Amino acid sequence: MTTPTATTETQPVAGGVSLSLRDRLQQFLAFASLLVIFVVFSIANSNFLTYGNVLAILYSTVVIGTLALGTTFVIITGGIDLSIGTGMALCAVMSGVMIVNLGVPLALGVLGTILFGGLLGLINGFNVAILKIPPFIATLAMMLVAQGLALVLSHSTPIYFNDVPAYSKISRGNLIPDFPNAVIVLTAMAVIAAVLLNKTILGRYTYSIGSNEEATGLSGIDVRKWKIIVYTFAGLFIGLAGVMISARLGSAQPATGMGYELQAIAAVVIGGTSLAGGKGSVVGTMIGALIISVLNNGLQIMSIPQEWQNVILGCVILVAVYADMMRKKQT
Amino acid sequence: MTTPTATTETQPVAGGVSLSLRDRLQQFLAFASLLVIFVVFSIANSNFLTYGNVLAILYSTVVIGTLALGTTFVIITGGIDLSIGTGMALCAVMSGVMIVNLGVPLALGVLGTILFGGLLGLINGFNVAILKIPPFIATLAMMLVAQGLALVLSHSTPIYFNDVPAYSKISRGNLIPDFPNAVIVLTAMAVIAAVLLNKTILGRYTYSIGSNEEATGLSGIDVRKWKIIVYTFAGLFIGLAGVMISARLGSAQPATGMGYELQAIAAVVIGGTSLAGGKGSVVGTMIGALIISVLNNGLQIMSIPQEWQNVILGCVILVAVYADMMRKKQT
Amino acid sequence: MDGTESLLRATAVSKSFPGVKALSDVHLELRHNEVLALVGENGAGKSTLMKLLSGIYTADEGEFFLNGERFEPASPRHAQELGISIIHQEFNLMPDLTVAQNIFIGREPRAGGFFLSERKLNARAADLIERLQLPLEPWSPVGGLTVAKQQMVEIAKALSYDARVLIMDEPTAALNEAEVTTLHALIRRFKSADTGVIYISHRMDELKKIADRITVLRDGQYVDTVDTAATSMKEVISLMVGRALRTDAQPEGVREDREVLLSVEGLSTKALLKNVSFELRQGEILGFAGLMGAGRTEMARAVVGADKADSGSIRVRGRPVRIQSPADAAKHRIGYLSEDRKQFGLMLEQDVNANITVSSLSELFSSFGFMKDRAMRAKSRQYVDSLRIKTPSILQTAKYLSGGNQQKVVIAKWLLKNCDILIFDEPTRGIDVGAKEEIYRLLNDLAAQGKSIIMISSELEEVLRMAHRIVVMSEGRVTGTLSAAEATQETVMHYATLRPDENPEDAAELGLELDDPARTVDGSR
Amino acid sequence: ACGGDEDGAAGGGDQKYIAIVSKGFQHQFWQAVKKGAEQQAAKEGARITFEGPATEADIEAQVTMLTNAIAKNPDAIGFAALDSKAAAPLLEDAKSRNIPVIAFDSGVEGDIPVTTAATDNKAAAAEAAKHLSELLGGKGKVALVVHDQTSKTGIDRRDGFVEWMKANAPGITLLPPQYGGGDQAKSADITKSIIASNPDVAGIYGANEGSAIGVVKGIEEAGKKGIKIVGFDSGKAQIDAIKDGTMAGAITQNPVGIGEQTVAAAMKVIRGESVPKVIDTGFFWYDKTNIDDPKIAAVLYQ
Ligand SMILES: Nc1ncnc2c1ncn2[C@@H]1O[C@H](COP(=O)(O)OP(=O)(O)OP(=O)(O)O)[C@@H](O)[C@H]1O
Ligand SMILES: Nc1ncnc2c1ncn2[C@@H]1O[C@H](COP(=O)(O)OP(=O)(O)OP(=O)(O)O)[C@@H](O)[C@H]1O
Ligand SMILES: O[C@@H]1[C@@H](O)[C@H](O)OC[C@H]1O
Ligand SMILES: [Mg+2]
Ligand SMILES: [Mg+2]
Repeated sequence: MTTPTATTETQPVAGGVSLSLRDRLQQFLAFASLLVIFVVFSIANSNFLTYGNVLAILYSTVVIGTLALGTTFVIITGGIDLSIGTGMALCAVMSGVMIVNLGVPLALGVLGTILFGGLLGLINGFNVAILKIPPFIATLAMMLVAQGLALVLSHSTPIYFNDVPAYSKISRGNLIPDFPNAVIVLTAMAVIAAVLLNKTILGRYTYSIGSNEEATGLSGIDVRKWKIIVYTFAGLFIGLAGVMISARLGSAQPATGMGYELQAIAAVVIGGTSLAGGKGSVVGTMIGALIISVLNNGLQIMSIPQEWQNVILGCVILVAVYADMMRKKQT
Repeated sequence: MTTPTATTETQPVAGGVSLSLRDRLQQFLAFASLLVIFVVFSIANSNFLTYGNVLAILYSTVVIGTLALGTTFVIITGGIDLSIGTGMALCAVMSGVMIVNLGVPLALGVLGTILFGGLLGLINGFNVAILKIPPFIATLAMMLVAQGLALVLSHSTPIYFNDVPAYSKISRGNLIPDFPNAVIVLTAMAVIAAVLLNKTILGRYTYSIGSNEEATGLSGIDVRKWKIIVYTFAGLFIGLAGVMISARLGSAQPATGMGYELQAIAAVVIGGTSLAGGKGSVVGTMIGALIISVLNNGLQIMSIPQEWQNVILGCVILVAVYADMMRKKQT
Repeated sequence: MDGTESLLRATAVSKSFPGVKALSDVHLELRHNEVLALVGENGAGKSTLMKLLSGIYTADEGEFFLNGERFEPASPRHAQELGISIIHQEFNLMPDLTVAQNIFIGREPRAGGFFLSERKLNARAADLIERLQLPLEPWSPVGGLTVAKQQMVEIAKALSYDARVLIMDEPTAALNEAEVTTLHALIRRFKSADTGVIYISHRMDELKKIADRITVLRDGQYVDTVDTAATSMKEVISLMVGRALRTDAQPEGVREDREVLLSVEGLSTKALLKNVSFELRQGEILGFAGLMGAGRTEMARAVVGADKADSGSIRVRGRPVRIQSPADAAKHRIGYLSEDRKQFGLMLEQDVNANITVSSLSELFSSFGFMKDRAMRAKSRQYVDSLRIKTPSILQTAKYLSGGNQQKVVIAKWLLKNCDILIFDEPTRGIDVGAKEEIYRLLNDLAAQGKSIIMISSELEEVLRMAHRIVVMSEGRVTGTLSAAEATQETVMHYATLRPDENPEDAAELGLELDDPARTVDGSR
Repeated sequence: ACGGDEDGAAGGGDQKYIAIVSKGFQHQFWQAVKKGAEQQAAKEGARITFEGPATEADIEAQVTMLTNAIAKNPDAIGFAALDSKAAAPLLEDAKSRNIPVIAFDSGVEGDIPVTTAATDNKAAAAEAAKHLSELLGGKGKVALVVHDQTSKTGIDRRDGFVEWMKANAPGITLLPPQYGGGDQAKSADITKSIIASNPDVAGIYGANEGSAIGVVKGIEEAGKKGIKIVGFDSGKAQIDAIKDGTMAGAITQNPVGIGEQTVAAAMKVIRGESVPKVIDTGFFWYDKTNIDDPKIAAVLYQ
């Protein structure tokens, strides 16, 4: 607790080559826990390492992964977003209302849904940044409100996209043969999120606020504005997740969503992002999300009795995170 | 954001009398949001303010309240405990296994269950304090493990306490006529927790660690030891909650519990305890828990359509917390 | 504007906090091309005045003029736009960002629109650092830097703005003589016909060197402004504290014949320390001197188990002990006061009482686990009085105390705890001259009672006047141990600047050349 | 949309009020029950409220809802118990206040409920097993995706299915049941894992609406052909899957009927008329061939 460990970056950078080598090793090792889990399953069961199953794992990561990406930003600012699960359900319903009930053209409806997610995020951001309500409370309130509104707007019935077959294609279609679009979308989102986090001022201020909010404000940065932007941005991902899940299911399910927030936050935290803020990465989040879905899939493939699956899941997550911490300490 | 607002303690202490008056006012006002909600419901519906219904509200607060009390300590240290919900279910199952399956005498079984809860907490504490796993992950893992073990130990079926009628009395009996024991238990626990938090070194170190863990450690305090104690202590409350819920239901339900952690943490945070650690109170937690159960009860009593109940719940929580913050700023 | 108008003027400024009148009717005038020092005891209101100028607080009363024009700083950003740049007494850095990212926060060079150019950012930072001759690397995360280096980041950041008025609130509290000299040079280069500097410091020795005029505050009130050249420091001090102070004190009770209490042998850490050995005797004040980064803090942290030592042994009263955490150290009655009060010393959100008593809780104030509230408060009040901690009550939240008073709270914590060995790392950082004397007196008293004290200080004068013996460190090694009689500015600086790793002659002087290669091999991870 | 429609008339004083506490609220099945209850209430001029916990594991929440329902002094209570023993003291309380209790969906132990309008889930699941076995010619690997392992419906539908297979279809190998919480996406993922680890799986049974649709989605996503699916409940997606042949058939209960019968029975009791002790609301096997049969169409919900 009191041992400050020097990070690699404190080393004077000897030169371009050695840095990038070091960096690459570091990046590679970040996958270590995931790789180990993957290899163990591959050896343990021959059905695990097949093209189809790997795709199934990726496909099952899409919704949680999308939510986790947006939440990564929120958590790096030192905040939290509990509204992502039911918010996603509400966005799915909005998508249904627009596209199915109101007949809005597909592209517009999808865009509208994503923006609607942004609106939810904006409200969260307003409550957190302007009204100064603790993020946990502000987004808990939104969680409840979204859950209720999803039922109200849908009259508590799923909205089916049967008459809009193109809608399902957003998730299940294959722009690349034999490769579901949903996985492409998640990959693209991860790249966009990584670029935004590492290469833009949005990302810089995200880290800065999480690192020391007061100092960031004293440095002349409009913390309130940027917090609102971060929550709104996370909201766009909620909207997209709403599209992805309803496209997958072919329907907007108003009652779904609760519990997704915990999984998404878990993915972010397993990926090394600190709930205290200031630290985190998109790669980490994707690894965290994959660890969860690989474990879920692998344990099922191995036909482990379901009551034991959670026990093992819990233990493996513990060990994986511990191993990752040890590894980071060493390098 | 940069204007530090003075707390009451910044007032020079004029003298015993004026301080205690101020203090009392302060304490009283802490109930303001709760009181307003209560009064509104009392006016809105005549079934609300009856002895029976007020008891029902208190009774429905027992389990969440018990969990929230222990969690208050954990959160004040800057930690979090996600394992309280499923941990409670596991404890309930343990109680069933001991008392029903193994025929352990009632008192011993109850004690054993509470201690078993302490054991779960001890493991959490070990993982957090010694292995330095972030509390979110450590307790998430425990949440999963407990969920699985509850199913394993109970063979996925509820364990009924029918043959031990005294067991139900723990919750439903009336040591005081017309007043359920469960409410007495919760009150007693709240008093114990308040005394521990405010009058003992355990409480003081709890605040210290949450305020500045490194400084506390450098002050010569064995932070690891105290953290383990705090998590273990919270675990005892998990065990007690396991007893209370299974006594209420007359059975140990292995699949219940998930989601309780969120409600308990919400109660703590609504009560003004900061997730960043260092701040919080038992009174606040009890008020937070009561706000939630009064709202749930009132909305149901008023026959608000269920889809709207959550919407209103979310909004009222937001307003209540905001109002509370404004009030604190003023004084 | 006409040339006779002052650069910055504040008139009749008042500011109150609940229970505290921090400033009342204060004046201040900063002229062009001058360094105006602002001095006063801890809690006199210096930082508060600066926070008013930089838009963090709003004044209750009073007016501000910049080049004759009235202005009301509404926010830090607004003040910055007006050309007022400030280095706060407490750091305002983002520990997870790098040096370059911290310096240019809010003004990041873009690679187009929304996108950052990290390369340009680092290049600009490197330029700035080079221009300022600071020992920093643009890409180091700030969280891993020592306090002194963090201070330099603050300085670089403040200087990177095109400021007209540069406010420095105790910039040298964490710096060593050498760095102080560098900073002074920077300031001299900065001030011009368009600019001026307000400089807050408790180090009287440097005022002579850098300040043109000195404004004195006492208890939130304006006392006087004097010309540095025409005034002696003794006079300034008596304006500040309202009485004259002795400044020619010498170490007290120096004796060679005492029993050894603590002996450290061959202490090494992965990060820095190499074979550090020394002995601390009963009733002794052992000074530790060295330049920034010499390893004194590292030594202290390793001794108390806050950091892991790779090798080395520690003996207390001749018996070997294993110390793996500060809690272990406390069991052996060793206490450590950290140089970084905000991060490692204080619980900012807790009250003064809780901070003072935290270390001694279990041994002095507990019966069956219950706290003895009354006794705690009585003790806290006693220390608040004896250290003259300026606070409206012992129930005041620590973060609302002035910097120096916070430091006193940390000191009180360790004075209250009954330790045999106290390691004080920069104990008088940010403490006013008057209160320093008080603390020196307390330390001498403790030593006289038989307590042993290690005093790490970057103020050489302080070490020279207090220490019975002085251990000098450089580059993680002990380069010399001097008795009070041998110790002078020159001898200490000689050992402090030995660089055995770069300089074979220095290595030879320390008799190191033989085992050096081996050491670098195993010391290089 | 809710029972509040008649709120305006509530002032009338003699309008009867029935508080219904169900096992769930948000899911289709329960919405259909609610619809039936509302229809019947409208017919009889009664006022109802309909509430249920968020998940079928929230037993304590249901008990609290029942407490609150009693506090409102209704003329009758409709109750679908998640765990009937847990509610026993409250039912005693209702009895002592002379509030009649009508059990629905699943039975409540003891003699407090004046009547029970429910489905025999074990028999219904056995029916599903029988059909699947026929479809597979009595042999092959069969998997089960069940909504949960602790609720009474979950257990009955699993056990009813498993027991029938064990007793009557020796050629069928059962894989260990998997539980997806009734969540479509999760059940789909589980289905895909089952297919990956057992490429030769011949039939899959989904034990409620969410599970059944999840199985359909999972098989579609895996691009696997020829697996026979039987399901439970209805809902648009399931009906579509049956119509286009993805799903062989399913068991449906009569949720709207359950709602209607519950309210009808309550009104009878309030009026002092007698009711039978058990109202079997029945279940039906439906597939492509009889889906448009009016008798079936009437019990399906979209
Ligand atoms: N936010 C605040 N709330 C309450 N009191 C405050 C606050 N800020 C400062 N004070 C009080 O105002 C007085 C002046 O404080 P200030 O920080 O200006 O002193 P200072 O002269 O800078 O002292 P130092 O030399 O110790 O840094 C102190 O008594 C301090 O406790
Ligand atoms: N918390 C820390 N994290 C990372 N590196 C550190 C830390 N503390 C010290 N160091 C490193 O150790 C070196 C020695 O610092 P240390 O503080 O021990 O020196 P010092 O002699 O006490 O000087 P000063 O305190 O004046 O800076 C520094 O150069 C720094 O790089
Ligand atoms: O009892 C309910 C059942 O009848 C329905 O089919 O799905 C949910 C259930 O638990
Ligand atoms: Mg100051
Ligand atoms: Mg130091």
